[in-house]
Amino acid sequence: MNAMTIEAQTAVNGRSGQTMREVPQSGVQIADYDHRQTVGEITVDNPKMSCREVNVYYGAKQALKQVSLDIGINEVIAFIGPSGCGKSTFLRCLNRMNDTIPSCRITGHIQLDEDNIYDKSIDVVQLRARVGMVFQKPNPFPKSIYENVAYGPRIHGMVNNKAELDELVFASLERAGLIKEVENRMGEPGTSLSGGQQQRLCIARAIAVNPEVILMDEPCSALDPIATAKIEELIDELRENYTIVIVTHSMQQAARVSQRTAYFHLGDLIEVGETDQIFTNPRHKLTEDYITGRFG
Amino acid sequence: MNNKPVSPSTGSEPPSRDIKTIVNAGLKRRHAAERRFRWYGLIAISLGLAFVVLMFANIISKGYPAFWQTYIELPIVFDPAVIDPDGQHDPKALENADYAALVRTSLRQLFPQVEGRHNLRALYGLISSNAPFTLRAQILANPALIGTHQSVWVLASAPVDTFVKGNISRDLDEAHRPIKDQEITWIDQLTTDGRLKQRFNTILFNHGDSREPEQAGIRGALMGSLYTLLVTFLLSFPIGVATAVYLEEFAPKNPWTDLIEVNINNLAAVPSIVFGLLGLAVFINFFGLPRSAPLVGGLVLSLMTLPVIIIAGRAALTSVPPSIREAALGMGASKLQMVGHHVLPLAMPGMLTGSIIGMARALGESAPLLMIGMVAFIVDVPRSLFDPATVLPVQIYLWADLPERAFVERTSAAIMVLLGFMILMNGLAIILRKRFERRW
Amino acid sequence: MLSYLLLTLLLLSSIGYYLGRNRAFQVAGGHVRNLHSLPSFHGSYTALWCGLPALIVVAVWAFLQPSIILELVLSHLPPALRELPPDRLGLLINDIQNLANGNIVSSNPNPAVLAAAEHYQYLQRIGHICLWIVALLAATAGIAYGWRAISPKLRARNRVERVVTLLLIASSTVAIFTTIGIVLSVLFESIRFFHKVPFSDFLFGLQWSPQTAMRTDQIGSSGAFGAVPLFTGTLLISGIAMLVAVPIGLMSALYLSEYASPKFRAIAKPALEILAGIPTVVYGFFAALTVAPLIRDLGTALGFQVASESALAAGLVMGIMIIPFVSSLSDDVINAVPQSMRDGSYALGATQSETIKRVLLPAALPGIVGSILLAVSRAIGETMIVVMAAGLSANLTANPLQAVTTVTVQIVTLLTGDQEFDSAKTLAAFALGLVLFIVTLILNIIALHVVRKYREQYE
Amino acid sequence: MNQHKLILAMAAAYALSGVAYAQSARDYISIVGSSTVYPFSTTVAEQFGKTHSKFKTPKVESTGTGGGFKLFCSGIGVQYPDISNASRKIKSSEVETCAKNGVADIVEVKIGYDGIVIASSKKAQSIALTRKDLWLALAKEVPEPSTGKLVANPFKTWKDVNPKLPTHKIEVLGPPPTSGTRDAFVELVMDEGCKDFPAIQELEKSDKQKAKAACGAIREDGAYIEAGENDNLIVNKLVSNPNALGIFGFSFLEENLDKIQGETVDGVPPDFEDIASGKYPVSRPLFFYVKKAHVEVIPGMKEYIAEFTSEKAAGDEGYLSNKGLIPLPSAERKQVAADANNLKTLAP
Repeated sequence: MNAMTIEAQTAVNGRSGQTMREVPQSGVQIADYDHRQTVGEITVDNPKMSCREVNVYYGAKQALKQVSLDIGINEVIAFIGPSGCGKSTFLRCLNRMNDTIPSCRITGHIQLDEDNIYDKSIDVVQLRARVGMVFQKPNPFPKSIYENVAYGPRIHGMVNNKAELDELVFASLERAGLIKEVENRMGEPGTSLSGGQQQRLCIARAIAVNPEVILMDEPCSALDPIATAKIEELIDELRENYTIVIVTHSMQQAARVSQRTAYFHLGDLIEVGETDQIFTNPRHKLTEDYITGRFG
Repeated sequence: MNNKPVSPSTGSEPPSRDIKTIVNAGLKRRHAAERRFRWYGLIAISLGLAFVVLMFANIISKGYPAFWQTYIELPIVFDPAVIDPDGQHDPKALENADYAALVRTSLRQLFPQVEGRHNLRALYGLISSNAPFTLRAQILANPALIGTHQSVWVLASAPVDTFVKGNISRDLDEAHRPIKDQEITWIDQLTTDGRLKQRFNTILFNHGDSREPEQAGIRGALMGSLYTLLVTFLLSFPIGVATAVYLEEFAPKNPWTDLIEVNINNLAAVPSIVFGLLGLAVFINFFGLPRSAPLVGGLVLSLMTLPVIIIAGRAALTSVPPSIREAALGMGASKLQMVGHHVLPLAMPGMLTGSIIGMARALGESAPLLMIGMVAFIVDVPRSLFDPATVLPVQIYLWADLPERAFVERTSAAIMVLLGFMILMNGLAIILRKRFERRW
Repeated sequence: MLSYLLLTLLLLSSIGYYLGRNRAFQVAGGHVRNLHSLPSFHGSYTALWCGLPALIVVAVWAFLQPSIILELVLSHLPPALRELPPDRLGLLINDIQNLANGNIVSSNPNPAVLAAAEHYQYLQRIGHICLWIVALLAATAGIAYGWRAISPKLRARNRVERVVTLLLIASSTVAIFTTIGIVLSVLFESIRFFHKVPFSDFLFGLQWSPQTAMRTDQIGSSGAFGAVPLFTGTLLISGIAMLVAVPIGLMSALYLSEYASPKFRAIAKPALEILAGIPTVVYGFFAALTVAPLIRDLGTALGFQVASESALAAGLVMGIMIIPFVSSLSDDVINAVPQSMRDGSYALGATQSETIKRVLLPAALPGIVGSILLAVSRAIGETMIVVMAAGLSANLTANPLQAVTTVTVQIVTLLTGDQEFDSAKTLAAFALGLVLFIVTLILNIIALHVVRKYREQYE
Repeated sequence: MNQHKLILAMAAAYALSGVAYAQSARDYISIVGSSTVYPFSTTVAEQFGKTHSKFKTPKVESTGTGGGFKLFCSGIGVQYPDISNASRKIKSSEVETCAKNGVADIVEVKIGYDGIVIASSKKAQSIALTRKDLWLALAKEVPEPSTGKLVANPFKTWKDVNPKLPTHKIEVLGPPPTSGTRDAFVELVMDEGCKDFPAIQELEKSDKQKAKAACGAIREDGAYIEAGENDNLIVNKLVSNPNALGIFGFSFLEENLDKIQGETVDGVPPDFEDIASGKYPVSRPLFFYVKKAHVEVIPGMKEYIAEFTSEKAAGDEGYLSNKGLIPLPSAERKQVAADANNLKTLAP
């Protein structure tokens, strides 16, 4: 883990004069519940996205406090934490889905490659094409399976003809591991599939646009264990080509699929680190309490 | 350390296209489409609102003069020789005396130069035919006035009123306007003498219908509407709420309740005129209820309003989450207690809102009432549910059909009053909805 | 009189309520859990026993009293008067009632009538007193019965609830009776009409000219009862109305629910709904006096032949009337599409209009179609606007600049003008009413089915 | 408790319907009938109500002449109207219906005349019409100029009818057959206008009924527009359409002289004097019919009749003439008033 200095980070971001966060040294167990500074490495060598001091307010209520975190290329990072801790809120900041909530206000800095995604020059349409999202509840459109997957390519004008579109749709379904199940029923409505299939359809829909990052908001919470296993398998495969951010309630799932894990608590990013380390050797008392099941 | 963009498609597998460029290529076109679409929406809604404004402007510009009424001051001599020749102050004699003669005398005094039967008739025509009754009322209230000189403000006739308000142009050819040149000179003289004034038109609000525009009011129609709506509300609200509660909370799912449901939904969209046919056949011909009575009108309208209230009531009931019902039942409440203590109070604002909207619709309805004899000339203000009555929209329909020009502005004024009530009721419904709106 | 009695009964009922409740406490020995039902149910039970029988007595009495009193009065009349033909007798009775109620009677009533009136008054007084006594007796007896019946084991709650449920059921049948009433009031006359005019002639005939010479000395028209021109006229006007209302209404709904700021929505939505509140009479005059001449002038300026009662004017104004109907129904439907659909689309990078056009609208389509069908049935049944603006000439045309007539217009014209009972003309109005009822029925059933299916999809 | 509210409401409903039966006495006059007489009838009713404060003001419904007779002839009793207004004489068929339902004694009161005017917008140039022109323009079938055989009306413009008339399209807004105005128009214009044609005269000889039908049938191809009973609407439509002619009662012309003009018929203009003198050919008498059996029973009937036939109402200078009623000649008026006040019934 080659830690990047804060100075370098700010320099790259072209910002200066920001207050810096002190990163506690590794191996130190922090027993202080009131200690709200992020423990662990927030930075990575090869960041796909980097977020700095992100605050989110819903009206007067602050839902996310000073969160800074890097997301590396082609890694799976899991956000865990008790309900209402801000992990989904943070996730939705990453492709500006929070824009659809009128009362929501965001400060801070989130960078996707070299672009500040909250910059005026950034088009939210383009951003979301680059940062796809899969939701908690499978939400296929009330259209055929084919049309569901073809939706993204169509609106973005990614293909020139029907043959290309067919190819793309089939490829996407294949990558989502769904092709065998739906090959012969492409015209049926997406809602006719089972829950797990629907969710994989939604993933296929997301990857059809060929995004750089895929955000997954508790993608398995509405599914049974078998379907969950399939999705997890899929995530593992997708990791080769995509950066995946997954919010999950299930610590086992986080442990299974992710390389890094971030633990959120009441709007704070408490601890972030290698998944193994978080689960075997949490450095913050809150993290430890959570993963040992003392609360949450 | 490097923050260079790393294309996700460095891998061998996914189709090698850079999503950023692809999206960028179409962005301009798509945003233009977005803006266009937004404009369509804005145009649509502006059109809708423009219609509202247009209608209101049209009606108000026609109707506002009706709130003013021209009066003429006459010096009246309550000549005992004319009205009380016996000197007995006998109320009966006073009632039947010739008060019109007093008015005529007064007018002749004001315009001594006018001569000839025809011209005199025109002169008398300046004053409303109601003037003698004004004098009679004064004398009957206070017989001591007999023999005195009084200045009395009496109603001007409708053509004079219309002319004074500028609705008849002076520039027109004399043959083509209801007010002739000599009448204009009289009016001008009265105006310069300060004997002609416009006052707020109280008659419009506290008189019944009349054939003379200047004496016509909407009190009778308003009371008729009130009685009709009273019946409508008393019948349709309790029955509507009871039905909604039954269907939503108690009814078993079976063909019978399905039938009721289909029925109600269908009745909500049955043309109102069909309800008129029903009222004529059932209430008047079969039950022998009196024609033109607010009772019958109310019955017909309540049948019409009932489905609206039931549907609104059911919507309000379904919006109460099942968890509340389960909570109540879980505490050991009976179904009725569950409904009465929890569900109904929570659904009541919604039900009231629906009822008010239904009532507003009933207030503006006229087609079914045409079928049950509520299209009638009724002067007396109805005092009970059985007195013949008409309602405001029908009054508008009737006035619009009259030849007198001055009724045009009164029709519009009546429309304004009706719209006022409509807006009031709808506003109330909106406030109710806002105030008690609950998101579950 | 009656209202005082009802108030008294209500008072007694509430007394019964307290008595019953106290009694329940008593028999429970102060321990409510000994009772099967709560004391308040025992109270209600007693109150119902007090109120319901008495109410029934009052209702029956009020229903019967006038005719019984009349019979009594008539039987005391001198034979000469009693044996008048029934219609005369009716007038006489009116006279007596007028006298008894203190109304003015024009002529000098003869002594027999005066006496009868006095008798009538007397009987009425007696009747009222008896009614009071009987009703109060019934009420107190009810209280006594209910009070005595109270015991810890009494299933008061079940009984009270049963009564209330029965009342609820009774209320729900009103709708059924209304429909039966409507069907009965148009069906018989329609059947008679179809005896005179063959069903197929009516439904498929191309010529509508119902003003038959119904009196031998009157010159009527040809007396053709082919309703096709009416149907096409109705469709033409409704079609124009929908052409106005659907785009404007739908786009307004979309704008309000997807784009508008909450502030704008809070103002614009009720403002738009004002259109729905404007009485149709007002629209009628607006159409006839403002819109129709405008269209005529415009058409003439452009070199078209425009009838003064063009279908366009009526359709246009009807469309305005229906805008809020379409918009509020569509609004409901669009809002019923789950937010997750929008999220899914936005997350793929769709713009708002793309989301609306490609996800929301297809998803809401069944619901929107249903609401449009409801709006169509509204347009077909609308009366006042077309009565005032559409005219009476039954032209078989699809040209919106020509005058057409509609089903509702014909019903009003046929029924408010010259009537004669058995003439095909009057009966035709009922046949048209029946058609109108059936068509709207079918439309509504389809629409409601579609909408219900649609809603279930997201539940 | 909610149960109580429900019960209360039910009780109210019961009470309402119960009281309905108890209250069947009527203390006001009920008048139905012609929409043409309606403005006059209501004026008298109001005047009557004001002068006789002990009586209630009569209720006047505008049901059309035929509809009025239907209600009027349904029977004797409070639920049936006392007086029916008519813009034509009662038909023998209607008298029979009346008699069948026990309405035997009917008093007929003639109140005056109403001119039927053919009017156009002020903006239009006025055209001098004859009844013959009108018939040719409006009849369903007209004699073909060359052969004289009856054919479907081919005329599209006024010039087709009569070369002296302007070239614009024939467009006449008039009342539907339900209205008495239409009956009178047919009788006074159409039946007269057709007389000079040989084809009709021949028909007259062979089949009177057919001839009458040929004369009275009005074309249905759109040149004659049945504009409903709302005469104000016709006036407004004329204003917006200068080419159209409208047919309606004289009172509407008088009230709207600034907007519309009456066309001369057979050279006589439709003004007050010419209608009163009988020179204007298209005028018809107006009536009201009284149910004699009701006179003694419904309060105020006699006084109402007296008011209607009094000089101050129906006289030359009476208030009804201000409303556009053309009074009867004074001798006839006196006779009518006397007969009416004596309740002279129709001869059977």
